[in-house]
Amino acid sequence: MVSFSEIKKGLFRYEEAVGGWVATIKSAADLLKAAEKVKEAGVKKFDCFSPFPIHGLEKAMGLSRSWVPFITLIFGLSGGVIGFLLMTWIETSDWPVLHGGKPLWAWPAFIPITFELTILFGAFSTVGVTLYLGRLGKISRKPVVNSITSDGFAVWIGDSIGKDEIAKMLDGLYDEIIETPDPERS
Amino acid sequence: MNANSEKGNMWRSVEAKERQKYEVEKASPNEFPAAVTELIEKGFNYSLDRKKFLTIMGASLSMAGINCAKQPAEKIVPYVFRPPEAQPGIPVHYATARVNHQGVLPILVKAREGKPIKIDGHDEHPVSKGAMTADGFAGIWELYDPDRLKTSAEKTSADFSDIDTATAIAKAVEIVKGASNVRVLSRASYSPSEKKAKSSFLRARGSRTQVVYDAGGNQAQLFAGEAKSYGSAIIPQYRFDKADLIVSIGADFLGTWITPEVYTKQHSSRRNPDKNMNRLVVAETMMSLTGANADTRFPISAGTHLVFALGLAKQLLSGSAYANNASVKKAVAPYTAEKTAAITGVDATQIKSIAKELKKKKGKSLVVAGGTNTLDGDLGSIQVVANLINSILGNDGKTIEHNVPLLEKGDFSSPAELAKLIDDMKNGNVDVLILDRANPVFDLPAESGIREAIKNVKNVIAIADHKDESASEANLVIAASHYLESWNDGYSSGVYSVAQPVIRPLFDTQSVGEIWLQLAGLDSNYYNFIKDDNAGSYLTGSLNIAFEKALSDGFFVARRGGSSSSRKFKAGALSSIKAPTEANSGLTLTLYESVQIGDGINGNNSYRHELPDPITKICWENFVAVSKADAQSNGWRLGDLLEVSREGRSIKAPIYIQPGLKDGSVALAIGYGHESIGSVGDGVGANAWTLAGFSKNGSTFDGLSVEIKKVESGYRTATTQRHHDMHGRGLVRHAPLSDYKENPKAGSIEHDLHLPGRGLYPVHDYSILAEGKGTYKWGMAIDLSKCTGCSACVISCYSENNIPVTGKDEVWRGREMSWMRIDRYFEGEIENPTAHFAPVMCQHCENAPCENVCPTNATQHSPEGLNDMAYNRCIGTRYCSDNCPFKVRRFNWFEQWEGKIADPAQYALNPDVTVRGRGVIEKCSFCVQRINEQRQMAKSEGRKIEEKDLKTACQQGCPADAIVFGDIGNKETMARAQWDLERGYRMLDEVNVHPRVKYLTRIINQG
Amino acid sequence: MSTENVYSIGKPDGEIDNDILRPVESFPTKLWWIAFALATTAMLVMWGIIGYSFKVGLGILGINNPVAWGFYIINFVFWVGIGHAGTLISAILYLFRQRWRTSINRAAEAMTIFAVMTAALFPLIHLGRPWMVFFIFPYPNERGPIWTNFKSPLLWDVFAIGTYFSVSLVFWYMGLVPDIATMRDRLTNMEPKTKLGKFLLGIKKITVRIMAIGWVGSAKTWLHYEKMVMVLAALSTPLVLSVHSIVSMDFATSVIPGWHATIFPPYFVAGAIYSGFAMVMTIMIISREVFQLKSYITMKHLENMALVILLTGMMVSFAYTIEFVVAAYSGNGVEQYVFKNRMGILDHASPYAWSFWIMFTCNVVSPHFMWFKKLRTNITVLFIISIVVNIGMWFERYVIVVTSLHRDYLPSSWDLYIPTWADYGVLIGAFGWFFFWYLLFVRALPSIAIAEVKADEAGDKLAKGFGH
Amino acid sequence: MKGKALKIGIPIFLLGGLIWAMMGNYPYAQIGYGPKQPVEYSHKKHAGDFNMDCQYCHTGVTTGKKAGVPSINICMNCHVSVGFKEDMFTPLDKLQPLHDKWDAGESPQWVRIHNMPDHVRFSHAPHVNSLSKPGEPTKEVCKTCHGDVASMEVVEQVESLNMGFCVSCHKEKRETHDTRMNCSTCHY
Repeated sequence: MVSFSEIKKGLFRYEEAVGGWVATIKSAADLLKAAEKVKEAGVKKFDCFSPFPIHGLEKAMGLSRSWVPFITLIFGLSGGVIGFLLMTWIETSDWPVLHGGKPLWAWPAFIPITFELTILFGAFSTVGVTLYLGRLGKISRKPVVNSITSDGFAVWIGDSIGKDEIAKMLDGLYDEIIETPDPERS
Repeated sequence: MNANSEKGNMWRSVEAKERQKYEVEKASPNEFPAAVTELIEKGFNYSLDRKKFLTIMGASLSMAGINCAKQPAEKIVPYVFRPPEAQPGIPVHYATARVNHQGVLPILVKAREGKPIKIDGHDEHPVSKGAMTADGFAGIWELYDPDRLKTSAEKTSADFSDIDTATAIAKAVEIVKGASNVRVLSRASYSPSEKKAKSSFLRARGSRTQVVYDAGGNQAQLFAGEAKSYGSAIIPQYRFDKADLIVSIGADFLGTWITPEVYTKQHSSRRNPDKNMNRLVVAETMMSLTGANADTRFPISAGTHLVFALGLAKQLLSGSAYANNASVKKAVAPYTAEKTAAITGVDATQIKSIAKELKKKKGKSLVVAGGTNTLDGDLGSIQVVANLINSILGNDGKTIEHNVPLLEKGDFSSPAELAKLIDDMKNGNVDVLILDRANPVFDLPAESGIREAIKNVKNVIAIADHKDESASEANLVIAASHYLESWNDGYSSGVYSVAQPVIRPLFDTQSVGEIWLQLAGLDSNYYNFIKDDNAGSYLTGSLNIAFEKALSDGFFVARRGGSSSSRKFKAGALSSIKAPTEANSGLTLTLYESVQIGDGINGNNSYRHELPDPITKICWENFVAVSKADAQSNGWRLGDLLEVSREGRSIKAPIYIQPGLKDGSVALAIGYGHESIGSVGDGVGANAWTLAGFSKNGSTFDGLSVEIKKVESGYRTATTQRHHDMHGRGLVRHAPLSDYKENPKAGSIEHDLHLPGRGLYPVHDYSILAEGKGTYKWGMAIDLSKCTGCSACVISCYSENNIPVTGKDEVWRGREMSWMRIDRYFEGEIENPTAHFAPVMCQHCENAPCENVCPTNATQHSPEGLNDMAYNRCIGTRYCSDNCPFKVRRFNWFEQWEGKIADPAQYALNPDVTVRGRGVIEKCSFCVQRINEQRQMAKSEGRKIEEKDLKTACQQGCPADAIVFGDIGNKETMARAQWDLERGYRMLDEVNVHPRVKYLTRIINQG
Repeated sequence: MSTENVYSIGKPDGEIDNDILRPVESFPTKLWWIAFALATTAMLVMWGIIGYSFKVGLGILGINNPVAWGFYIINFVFWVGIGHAGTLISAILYLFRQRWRTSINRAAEAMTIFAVMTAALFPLIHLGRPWMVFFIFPYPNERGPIWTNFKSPLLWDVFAIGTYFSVSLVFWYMGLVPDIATMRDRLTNMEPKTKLGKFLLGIKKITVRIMAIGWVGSAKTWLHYEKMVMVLAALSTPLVLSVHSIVSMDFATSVIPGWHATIFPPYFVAGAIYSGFAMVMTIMIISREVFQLKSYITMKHLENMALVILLTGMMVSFAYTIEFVVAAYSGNGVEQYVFKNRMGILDHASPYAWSFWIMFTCNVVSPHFMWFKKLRTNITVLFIISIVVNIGMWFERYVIVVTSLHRDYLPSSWDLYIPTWADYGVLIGAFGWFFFWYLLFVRALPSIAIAEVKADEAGDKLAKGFGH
Repeated sequence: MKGKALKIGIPIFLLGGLIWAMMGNYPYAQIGYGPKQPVEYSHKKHAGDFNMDCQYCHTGVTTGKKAGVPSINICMNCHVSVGFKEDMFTPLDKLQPLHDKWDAGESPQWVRIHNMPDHVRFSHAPHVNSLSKPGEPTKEVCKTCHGDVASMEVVEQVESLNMGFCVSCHKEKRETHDTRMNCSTCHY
């Protein structure tokens, strides 16, 4: 049995990579190592960027598992229940109608629609919550490095620590460290 | 100008007995007094109203979803004086009669807002007892036929120009005055007044002026035969209800012969297996309705009806009063059982056995013969033989009542006179020829040469309702009214009927009576003429009161018939008879009358054409019926178009392979093939009179030897039923009487023994869920022993429920709209099969498959067990129709009404039934409009519906009383009684749909 | 670890982008234009016919009283079937960690979307009063309110198809987002020569930017995203099975012999996958030839699909057999008659036996060629069979709908079904409509899931990397 | 800030509008439709001030489907003697058109106000009879659908008279008045 705090922790949000430094990395393997290092260095605000999901990265970054499926479960079930109750109410009390000698509450006939509604609600809630947690929809957002969506990898460090400290931290893993413009400050 | 108007106050309904005064003239300057109430403004001009109504209908149908969207502002035009019984929305019934060349048909006309919308049988009539045929019901559309003459016409130079009828008549009078040699060619008339009016015209011009002919020949043949054999030209009353054994030789008395509706009622009254059931034996060539209903049927070769009769007579002769009569002996001598068998193709032993049966039933049997299909060129010969047989059996006076005949004073002229007239016309000896509702060019055998002859007549005056083949040859066409528009009277089987107009003439027409009065130079008030000069000789008591009564009742019984002494048979009549002495070789044709078209005088009625032929289920066509063997030997297949030719004349018609037709025999229906009768009838089928023979002894319709060749294949014949085999599914169940006597459930088949039990759901109990107290449980029982398949119910349903006609192509596609159809199946070997009929309409299944699958709730079940159909909720998925095991649901593939019906056809629509638009499903509703009307009345009077008040259209239409509808939840009702009979079964009960229609197994009396 | 290497492409990520995005970023070829023109014409013809039938009524079709459902419903079932492979590949194969799916799932999903779009067209246009279609949605209205009949399989269809379409659409789009982001960032360093080019590029840039909904490949987003894909896959799997089961219930819950069969749901699902995979194969074979994607869609992919076709083909054949066995065993004369009538083994003519035998040869016989490696690795053979199978599957629906309806319980109501020009027009037009969208898709969006391919590639490298 | 307002406001507005429309509040619902009639007949005067019973003119209301618009002779029962100017000969201007029609032997063409779609069947008799209580004037029953006509100078439609209107009443009176809820009650 999982505690709600855990679930809450599993619903962490994306934070904008503004301010601080971005270190570009050569390969996925390096990125894993880099993430490890940054985590060990105890950096609070940091994030990794890659063109594709990398297995083990969340462990390396020390992120807790995503609890999106929990939302799916809740909405899915409620969708099914709402649908079934609605049909029951309509067919039995609001306007009872005789169909081919079937009882008014012909529950087996309600099952397909109940099922479909479960799926519908589940799926849309899942997508919705993902968009929300991933803060997707902010189309003005730019990638930290342009090549990220093609073949580049990068680590963003938001904490206020010096460039060379970062260089030390990621010794040999990065090829350059760029300062990211912070709209607030500039 | 028109008698009806002043005499409007005479109109009566059987319901409203007390007398009220119409102020028709005051009501409005318009033609339709009652029509104006509560009708949209456009209605004021009759040429628009209902059509506009339909436009709005169409609109609102398509706007049903957004229910009351803005509708065009409608106007309400009330009466100036409202006659108390004319309450808007409440129908008025008028008792009247259809008097025409076929005889007198007592009818009850239902009128709404002054417009007749339905014709029904007159239940109170002593003879007809409310019996009707499809032919009778179809009359309503003839009244509203858009192609009817709207006014008279005169031929100036080449083509016609319209003139109003009054002038036309005046002109006619002028023409006749001047002319020396005036002749009248007309169809029979059974209206005393009409005859009298006419005779006062003829008197001045000698007896031979008028020639009356019979296109179909049924009646002329009977009159002639009776005259020869008993001396008086009458048509006796055949009492099929009194006979235990009926032998019919070619006479289709259940379908087309003389008065089929009456005969059907009488016959069916004896088809109850629980009470001394009668037995019907039929010998005929083409399978007729009667033959299809026979307990035993003998297919005989074309042209041998007379031989069969003689053969039968010979068998019966020994030991009878006529045994030693020389001329009788001489006549029947050649026709030994073997000889007869050789010629007719019937088994000799069968002839003997029938004779034996007849001998057992002396005085309790009835032998009828005749009909178009037996006319062999010697008018009445077969009747003479039939009469001989009846006299031998002593049926005359018992099962044949002659003291009060069905029709008397048959005014038919002899074939010789007709031939003479045609000669005179050819030689130009006729100055003026008046055609009284006669269409000789169409319905006289082409051999008579009438087509050429009529061209040599200087002046042809046609009294007609259509510009038909003959009328278009005329110089002057006088437009005659429909029988629902005109006063008339009729006399048949001792009953005097007064026919009252139910609506003023839609067009500038006059009733035939008026026209003749004027031609005779008398006062044109036909109403007075009927009342003062004629009624008196039939009515008893004070004329005024008696006439009033006759008017409100629709009839007055002048003389009562009954059994009487038998007449003396004149054996001399037999001397002239010549019958074939050996079997005919090659293909031999017999022409017959079809149930739906008859002699074709109403050939412009689309509903008649849409009604499938009861036997072959083919519509919009007549066809060449051939036997399977002939088809195979000649390499003909279904879908071929054949050319039938005789003596240089030929017609083309599609093939139909008719089971139960003797090899070498070919059959073809008359009445089709109009060239100019109207937009509907023109070019439908082929005119079979082209092939008929004509001589001064009478026309030949039977035993014509013909050549047939195939001219085209892949011809599309419209039919409503393509399969004739029941595949042993026990749909129409039947059992011999003997079996039934032992086991009342005889005929039921094994699979009802293991009916499925409950399915996923518990069985629904309607008696419990029925809302409220004043509830009913509607159900129907159909007795297949009584049902003859005559299709009267189908037409009645068409008329009641605004069912559209779709036309040949759509029927061919399988898109006919009929809410109820008559399934016809053949069983047994193809040479002589048994035919079975079953009327199938929506079965209102308690577990209706259609309801479960409709996504929009357009069809659902009423607590009373009706399968409701809400057209305006239907979106047309057609899933219900797919899932209907009976396939009784019809889909509107195209718009059937809006812009499709020509004025004034829209008046025939029943305002109580929604006119369906395009794209919705429709089906039988058990006439829910009638149920609701009764329910509303009952409710407002705080009582329950009484069974006598409520009849479905089909029940009302059934002359055989085979259909019973009612509250099967109530132990007292007739419906319940029938429903509970052990004979009953539900069609496709194994599908577990629990229909609310029960069929009673057909019991066949195999003697 | 050899299984992984079979599919590994062994190109740097940049290369992969270039290969896959080539059709999207280059100007359409003549071949494409011809195909597109054909598709569009067919589509327009279809819309013309549909418009006409809206105007005058469904009478222009061949359907009649016993056979009230014809080509329209046949096409509907056919296209829904086609629409099953996509979701199956992207969902079920995903859950089974079938790596070979990555190169084909994007195209397959797209195919699903368009197939369902095509299918969804037919229930609408086959209505007698399509303008009243809103009657089938249960919403509070001023008519009582009168609701819909929740017991009707047609209503189940509405929900099933609706859910299926929307879920697959979302699933597909979410899958596209990272790749669209790739497109977005590639466009930034693209320089148009002409003024028009500049304008068009501007538009393209904006649309792509919007569609990419600000994706920047953050690990945090990836984490949720991965979960979402997994959940959607898990939801789509039962969904895809339910959809065709429910479609089959349109027939299975009826009382008509030949429809009234409990085996229909699994039978239809198998058939759907069967036809779906055949369609995917047809399209894949074409596109790998046309867009030089041979290194991504390898022989191995096609071979796997061929095996799936063989398997499902045998399942379908089994279902056919069962149907006949049940009919024979049922002791129900009507049922038995219908199946005899299908095969044409009656004492009298059965006008639609030919359709059954076409179906039989195409669906039961043809897949068995796949047993032979020689044949199932031969492009031509695969291409022909994949098309033959779809012909067969179309006729399967023809057999079910037409032969069952045209002779049911009462011989009196038996009749023929003769399609008209309108039926054929719409049949062809439907393909036009489908390919119209598919052709647009291959020009506008990456037809292979770039990110997933990269991920798999990286997976190989990492595996090696951790080796030492 | 403004962006947010739009983001939330627009969908809410659209959704609200949709529901509002669904509940049958169409801008074109017939409520309030009261056209000008050929004769300025005042129900207020007759039914209200003179307190005549509805059935004096609408005779069919308890016996038939249609309540019936009175035939002109019913008007004339009184108006041969009342409604004239001082000179006792010339009718009041309002009544002039009535007299003209009467003399011409025609009927005025009234404009229909309460109008059902053609696929709906409504019969007055059962409704009026089952709703009217003994000793109570008919108008009490008529009010249910036609509103208080007795107080209207020009009659206008007060109820939507759409299916919902009928059904709601049939629903609540299911027990008391044995009303029926299936299609064929009104549609056939």
